[in-house]
Amino acid sequence: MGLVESGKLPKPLTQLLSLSRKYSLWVYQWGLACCAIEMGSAFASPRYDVMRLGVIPFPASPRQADLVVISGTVTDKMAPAVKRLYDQMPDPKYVISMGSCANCGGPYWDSYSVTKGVDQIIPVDVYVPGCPPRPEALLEGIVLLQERIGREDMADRWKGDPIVVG
Amino acid sequence: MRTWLTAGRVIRLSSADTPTTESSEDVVEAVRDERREALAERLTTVLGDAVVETHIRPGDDLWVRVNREAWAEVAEASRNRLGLRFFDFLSAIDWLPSPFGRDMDAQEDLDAGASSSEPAPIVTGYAGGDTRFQLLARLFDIDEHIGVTFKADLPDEDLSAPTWTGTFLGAEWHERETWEMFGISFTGNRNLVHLYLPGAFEGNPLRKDFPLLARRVKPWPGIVDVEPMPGADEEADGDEAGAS
Amino acid sequence: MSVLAVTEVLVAQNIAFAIIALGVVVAGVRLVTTENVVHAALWLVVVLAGIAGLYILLAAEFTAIVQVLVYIGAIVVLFLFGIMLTRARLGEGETVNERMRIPALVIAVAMFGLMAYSLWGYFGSTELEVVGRSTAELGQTTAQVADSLFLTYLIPFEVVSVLLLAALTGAIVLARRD
Amino acid sequence: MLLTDISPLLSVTTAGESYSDFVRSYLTVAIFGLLALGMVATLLGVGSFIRPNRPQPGKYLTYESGVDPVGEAWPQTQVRYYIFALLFVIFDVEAVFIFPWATRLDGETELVDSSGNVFEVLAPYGSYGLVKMLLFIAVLALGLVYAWRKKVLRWM
Amino acid sequence: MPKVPGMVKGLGVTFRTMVETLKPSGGPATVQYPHEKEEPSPRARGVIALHEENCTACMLCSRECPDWCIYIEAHKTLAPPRRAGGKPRQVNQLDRFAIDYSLCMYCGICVEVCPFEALFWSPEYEFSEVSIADLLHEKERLGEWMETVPDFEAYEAGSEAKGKKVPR
Amino acid sequence: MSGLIFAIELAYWQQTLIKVLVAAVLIPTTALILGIVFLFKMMSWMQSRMGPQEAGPRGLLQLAADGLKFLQKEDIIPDRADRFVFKAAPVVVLASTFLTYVILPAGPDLVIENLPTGIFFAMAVSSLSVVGVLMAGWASSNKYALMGGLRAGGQLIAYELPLILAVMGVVIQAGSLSMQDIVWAQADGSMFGFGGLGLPFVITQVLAFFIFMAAIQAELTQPPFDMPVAESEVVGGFHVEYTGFRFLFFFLGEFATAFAFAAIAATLFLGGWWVPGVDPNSALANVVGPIALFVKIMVVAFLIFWFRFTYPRFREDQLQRFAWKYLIPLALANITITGILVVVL
Amino acid sequence: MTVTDSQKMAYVAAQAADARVNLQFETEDGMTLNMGPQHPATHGTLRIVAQLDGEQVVRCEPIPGYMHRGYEKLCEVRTYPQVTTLINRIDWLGSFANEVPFILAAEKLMDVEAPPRAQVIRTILFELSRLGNISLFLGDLGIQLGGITIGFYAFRDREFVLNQIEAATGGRFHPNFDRIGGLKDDLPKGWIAETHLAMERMRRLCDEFEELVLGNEIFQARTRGIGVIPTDIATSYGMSGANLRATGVDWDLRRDACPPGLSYDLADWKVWTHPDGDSYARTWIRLQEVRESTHIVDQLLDSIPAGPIMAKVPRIIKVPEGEAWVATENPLGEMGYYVVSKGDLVPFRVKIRSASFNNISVVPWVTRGVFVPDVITILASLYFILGDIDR
Amino acid sequence: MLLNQFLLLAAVLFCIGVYGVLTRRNGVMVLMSIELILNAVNINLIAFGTYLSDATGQAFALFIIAVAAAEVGVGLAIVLMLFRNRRSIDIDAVDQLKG
Ligand code: SF4
Ligand code: SF4
Ligand code: SF4
Repeated sequence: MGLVESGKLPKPLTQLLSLSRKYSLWVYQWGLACCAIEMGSAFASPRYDVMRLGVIPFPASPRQADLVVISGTVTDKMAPAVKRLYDQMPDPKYVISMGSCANCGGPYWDSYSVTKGVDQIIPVDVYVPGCPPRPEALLEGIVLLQERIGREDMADRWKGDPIVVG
Repeated sequence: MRTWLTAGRVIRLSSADTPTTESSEDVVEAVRDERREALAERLTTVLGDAVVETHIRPGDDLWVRVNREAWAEVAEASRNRLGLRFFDFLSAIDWLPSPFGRDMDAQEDLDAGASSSEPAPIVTGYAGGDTRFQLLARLFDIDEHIGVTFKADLPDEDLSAPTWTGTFLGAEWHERETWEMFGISFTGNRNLVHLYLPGAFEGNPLRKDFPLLARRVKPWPGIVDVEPMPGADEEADGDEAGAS
Repeated sequence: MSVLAVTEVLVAQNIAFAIIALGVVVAGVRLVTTENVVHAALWLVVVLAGIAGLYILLAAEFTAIVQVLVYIGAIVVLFLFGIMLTRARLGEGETVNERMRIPALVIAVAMFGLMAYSLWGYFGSTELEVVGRSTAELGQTTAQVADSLFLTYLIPFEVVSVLLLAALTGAIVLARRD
Repeated sequence: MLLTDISPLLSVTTAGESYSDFVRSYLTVAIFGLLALGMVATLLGVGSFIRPNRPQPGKYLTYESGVDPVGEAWPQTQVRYYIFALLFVIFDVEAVFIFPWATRLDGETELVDSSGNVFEVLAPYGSYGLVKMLLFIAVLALGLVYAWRKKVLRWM
Repeated sequence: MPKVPGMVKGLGVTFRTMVETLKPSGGPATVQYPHEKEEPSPRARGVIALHEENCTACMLCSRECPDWCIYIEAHKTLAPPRRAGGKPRQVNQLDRFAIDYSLCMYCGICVEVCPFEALFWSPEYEFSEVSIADLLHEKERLGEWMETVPDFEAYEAGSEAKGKKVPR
Repeated sequence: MSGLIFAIELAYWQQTLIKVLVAAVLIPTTALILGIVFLFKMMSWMQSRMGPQEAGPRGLLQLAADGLKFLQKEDIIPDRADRFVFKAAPVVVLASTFLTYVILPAGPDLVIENLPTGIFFAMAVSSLSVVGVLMAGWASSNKYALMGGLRAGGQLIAYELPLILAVMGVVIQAGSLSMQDIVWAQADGSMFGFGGLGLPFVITQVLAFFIFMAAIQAELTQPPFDMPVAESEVVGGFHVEYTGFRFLFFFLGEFATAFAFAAIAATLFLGGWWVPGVDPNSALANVVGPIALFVKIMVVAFLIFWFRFTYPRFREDQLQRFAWKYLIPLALANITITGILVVVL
Repeated sequence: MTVTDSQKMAYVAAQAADARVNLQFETEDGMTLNMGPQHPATHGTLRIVAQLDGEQVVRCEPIPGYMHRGYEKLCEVRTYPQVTTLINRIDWLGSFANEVPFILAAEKLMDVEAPPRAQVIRTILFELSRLGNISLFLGDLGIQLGGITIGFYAFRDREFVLNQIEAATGGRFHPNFDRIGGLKDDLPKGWIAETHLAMERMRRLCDEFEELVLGNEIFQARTRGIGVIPTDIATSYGMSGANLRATGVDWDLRRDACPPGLSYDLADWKVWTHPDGDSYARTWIRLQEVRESTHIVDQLLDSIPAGPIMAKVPRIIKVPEGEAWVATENPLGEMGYYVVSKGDLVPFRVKIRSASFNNISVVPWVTRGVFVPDVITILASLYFILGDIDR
Repeated sequence: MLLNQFLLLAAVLFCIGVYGVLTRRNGVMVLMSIELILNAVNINLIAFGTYLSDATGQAFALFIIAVAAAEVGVGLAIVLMLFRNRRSIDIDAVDQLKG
């Protein structure tokens, strides 16, 4: 049983731990649609250079990731994979929903094959609006997430109810 | 100024000799389109009875409606004997007028919905047609820069056609797509499985009678929220009337 | 050299030996009994590393490192490749020949008894005089090994090259897919 | 470790050290091997106090790009790795034989006893040793050429 | 296999870039986002601002929006006459005007179709939210965006398009 | 002397304790340094950006944050994995790295253990990592991991040979396997009769240096030899299933190994801790030595990472061919030539 | 967080579908390698299932559909202006280029033509979107092959092109700028000069790509002779664009069958072909295409005529009855719309012929017997955009 | 240390190896057991070498390692060939082939 879960860790230590989580968000390279390219710009374009913020886009496998940016349209066919990959990430994990499609279906709100928002299958921490959001908008979302991590209650995050599908 | 390497064949400059063969812009005025007429002629001679009807929009395109039974031979002959070697696409059209209109909750669409109780007459496009479903395919001749759009009627009770995969390898995916979207099967294509949709998806989305549920469920924000008031509305109404 | 120091070295040696010997024997037994072939190969690694440790205790530095380099770094890898090529399944239970188990055990124990008896008889408590001598005096330095190889046993050495060549060609012929 | 004890300038290599020193230095090696284990254990142990543990269905499934894992856990691979491994083993053995030779090709080696006195000086091999080793290498190079000619150096 | 030139040239490119990045005159291509912000171009479609006074609740934007994400509620009232002495006009009084930015596809159709110049694009992009409900901007919030709407820029030479003015 | 045995015995444990503590701090630090300087900073510069900025001053604490973060990550062992082997694999890889550090000399007296078979020992323990990698790949029971592990295994052994054979030229010249002796041999050497600069073996062993660099690049599975861990194919290869700190062991182990290999290269070919002008017998050498060595290591590491960020990767069979058809014959030729020259001259 | 029933059903259904594919591929020996739907090599959401013998591919099947968004159906319920804004999300990298053929088809049916100024600007934007698209290809190819640095360069310089697109249209990605009968707006001041500069940057990127990747011997070893597609196979699969030109076919819709409404004839440029048909050829062609594009843009920028940008079209667009097919040379290849109109506000049927769909259907053919790493190079060099496959 | 310590340990390993050779049906396992036996022999060689202060022990141990390498190489190749042809590495199956 983790000490953190019981909430017994002294304050400065939890702050330090939060700080490290805040500045080390390994983000999972996974794009779904057009937004993925803007996410790619944020990750790989020297103009935005997300690495500055401590968001490291190294992992290609969910096992080493802390953050996943759901960037783009989640289709009904894709949804199980999204869920599966989210499951496979180790806790604590964070999700940014990027773009209208991921937020709630966006331009395909009336399509027969598109899931209306990724928050129907996985919990989302930050919603970034746009279609596609500018890379800076994603950066803003990340900064917002970092602020959130900075003051989050670790015990709660650790204990959070697991989401079960099917 | 080109300092980089050239590789491959030396290629003509486009502006130097823009091919005279393609003359779409020049013949806009012309009522007749000799090249397409000649092609239509050749098609008719090669395919014989299989050609049901042809339609030419001068300077634009050639439509040929063929027999469903001859569908495979059409491809074979076009590719091997007529030089139409480039496979553009293969799909289908459902000519049934949509029973749901634009599927908007708007007043005008509700009217369209109302009229759908008695099926509207089916009106087909160029080169005619007798049935609700029509196959649609397009081939192209890269050397002559001329293309043909083929159509074939499919009777409602037997939505199937011979496959093109024997002639055009790329037709496999297109046929799968058509099968998935319209429920048209292709004899000879053994790989008719879902291409786009999850395996258990039911229905054929591109059929006109496939409803888009979200559009029917969600209240249309503009209409619902305004309480219509008696009395005339000036400028806005005029626009709306036009917009419908 | 003071008595105290000699004893201390001896004690340390014997402790080391005991640990290594225990490890080697346990790993060896697991090696021949485990169901999982990959595990067996990994137990083999433990055995080989332990034996390398024994070589160190015997001052045979060069061979110890060769043991690591060739046995663990190469032969075990070869084994692992071989296993992965033959799709070793987990827990199939088919890897042990049940019929042979008891007879084999009897044979092994009998052999050990025989050997132990004769070894004890011949060597009794012969001491290995190592403490207080240099590795050169023990004749185990790399240079001395080199001399032994290249001066004394030159012909076997050259024969080894031919042997390796033969093994190489033979294995290639066998493993090649035609 | 200390700054005072300066090794004498070496003109020829010496061989041998006291057995106790020798075993002791390898004890350090063993300790370093254990250090790796110790570090892993400590860090994971510390981590276990602060990391969450939230078993969820799906979390322990094998990762396979987001779909259900296909087929067996340990599928079979192919022969070509085997041949490379085999080649490696053979040449590794060869390299092992070259090492002692390389130290002795040029320059004398002094053998010292436990109190640091030279009791024997080994002469270098010189050209005689060179020829022998070249023969050895040549024979094995033959093997490489054979493998090359048999085209096992490319993927089959 | 490796001939030297191609591989060495590649090394040169990366090295050059590194030197350039480290040179004070060159510097990285990076904009240090949270500390400094790059100005998006004035036409950028970031967020839609509403100039409420101009809106007549004509519903055109809502109707033409492909995503149905503009929520308008209005009622009819009488407004003072335009010219002195005229009779009072019947106008739509806007009760609610909301755009759901989680659904909006930022196509700009609403801005384009609005016949009364009530909607404007602002290049602002920083409005991420932790809760999706907050992405539904009501008319107050939409009105606040008005401040960030840039003036229309001049056109390139040879243009016949007429510049417009942003109501402030 | 004999009377001192007991004292030395005590001193041994004290010394060892110090050594272990130093190593326990030093090895992760070297990995962090390489990670920050090259992976984050240099890579970013080469890509015309800045790299981490927010974590710590100029982002220098990025990896520290990463480490602390990974400590908080859940530890997942997949159901299908072979638990024991899965857990043991990082230890093996890490042990291989740690053992390499044992023989690295940083000054005339600054060495953990100056084994008489130094370089040979280093080669042997570095080959241990093959076993660890194969274990990791196999135990994950994941296809990418298995493919990556096998590729890595095949590659590591293929390049182990050029590595060993390239060293051979240096050994012939130095006449010893001990790392210290090799440094001394370079310090004592002379170029065309001019001894002031010594004789860094990179001058006589250019070919070997080239082969060695190529081989360590491959041993580190870095581009252009990173097919085993290629993200676009096997999604990271053998460590695809590892989470949290277990992954970090691989990740940092890679950099620690890079540091160790760079140190070996610096020692073998660039004269190690020896600096021209500093009397290697003086105590000063023990102070200047580590600095000199560090600088040389950074130079070699720069080369390693420069290649890494510039080249695309070889295909698996191409890199095997490259090893067997080019590097190994070249290395054999190098041994022959060196042998002949040494004997004849 | 709860999950709706429909979600659950979809989840189960999708799992079943995946399992079926797996079953199909599971055989006695060999192993089945699954790449995707999440896999770095598949640009997101393509799924490649390969049956392997060792590292050799016995059978390889791409499974699309993870990005299927139902454009053709959605087009039937959207008005023409709404369709324009929807379809630029098909090939999301060359968005503007997606709008053009549809607009041209509608113009053809309505029998209107955009004024010359609009045509030239349209062509410029078309080429800019090509630059934005293919420059990413150059970077992505490097990343797929392990040379990540070029990816960063590509993203860096691509920004300049995107800036220009945004400055003119307001959208970095989805401009929604093309209108039936012209363009939405005119160019802002100073745009032309800046675009010239951006073109310089692109040319520099090309040089860097050439030095860093194309000229690299490793890259050549990885791509030369890999994934050779002969001409007749290419045409029979309907491959188009650079992939077709790399097989030696001298065919470019911009030059050979440019539909009215684009003004490529104002520029002097060259269509490159390469006889080899392998991955290298495809890369090489695209690199040359980028260079040609920059030249086209440069020339067109200097020859923008003065005048209006919008022809006379009714405010409410109703397209007369008829059928029209218009195809243009999009960054990914031939993209065409077959528009059937019934004289309504909405199109009756829109068949979207997207280039990647045909281009990628060749994968099972071309990957037979290659090695796994080659699958990556072949996929990368064929260059596809998921939205363009799945639509 | 006693010489016998090493010799007895070698004997134990030898017997374990023999047991393995006799009981295992998997060809690879048999080869591994043989490695145990060879290693037992090597321990003896080295122990005697040290006992006699002679490098010959090591030299012969090296030769044996070389032989072991060759043996494993060819042995595994045979097992592989068997596996390819018969889809099994059960060496008893080979006996059946004979009988
Ligand atoms: S939100 Fe817009 S840009 Fe993003 S994926 Fe959806 S359609 Fe594409
Ligand atoms: S921008 Fe488009 S989607 Fe958004 S509110 Fe306006 S019309 Fe609707
Ligand atoms: S179109 Fe303009 S005036 Fe009409 S409701 Fe929308 S914002 Fe108001």
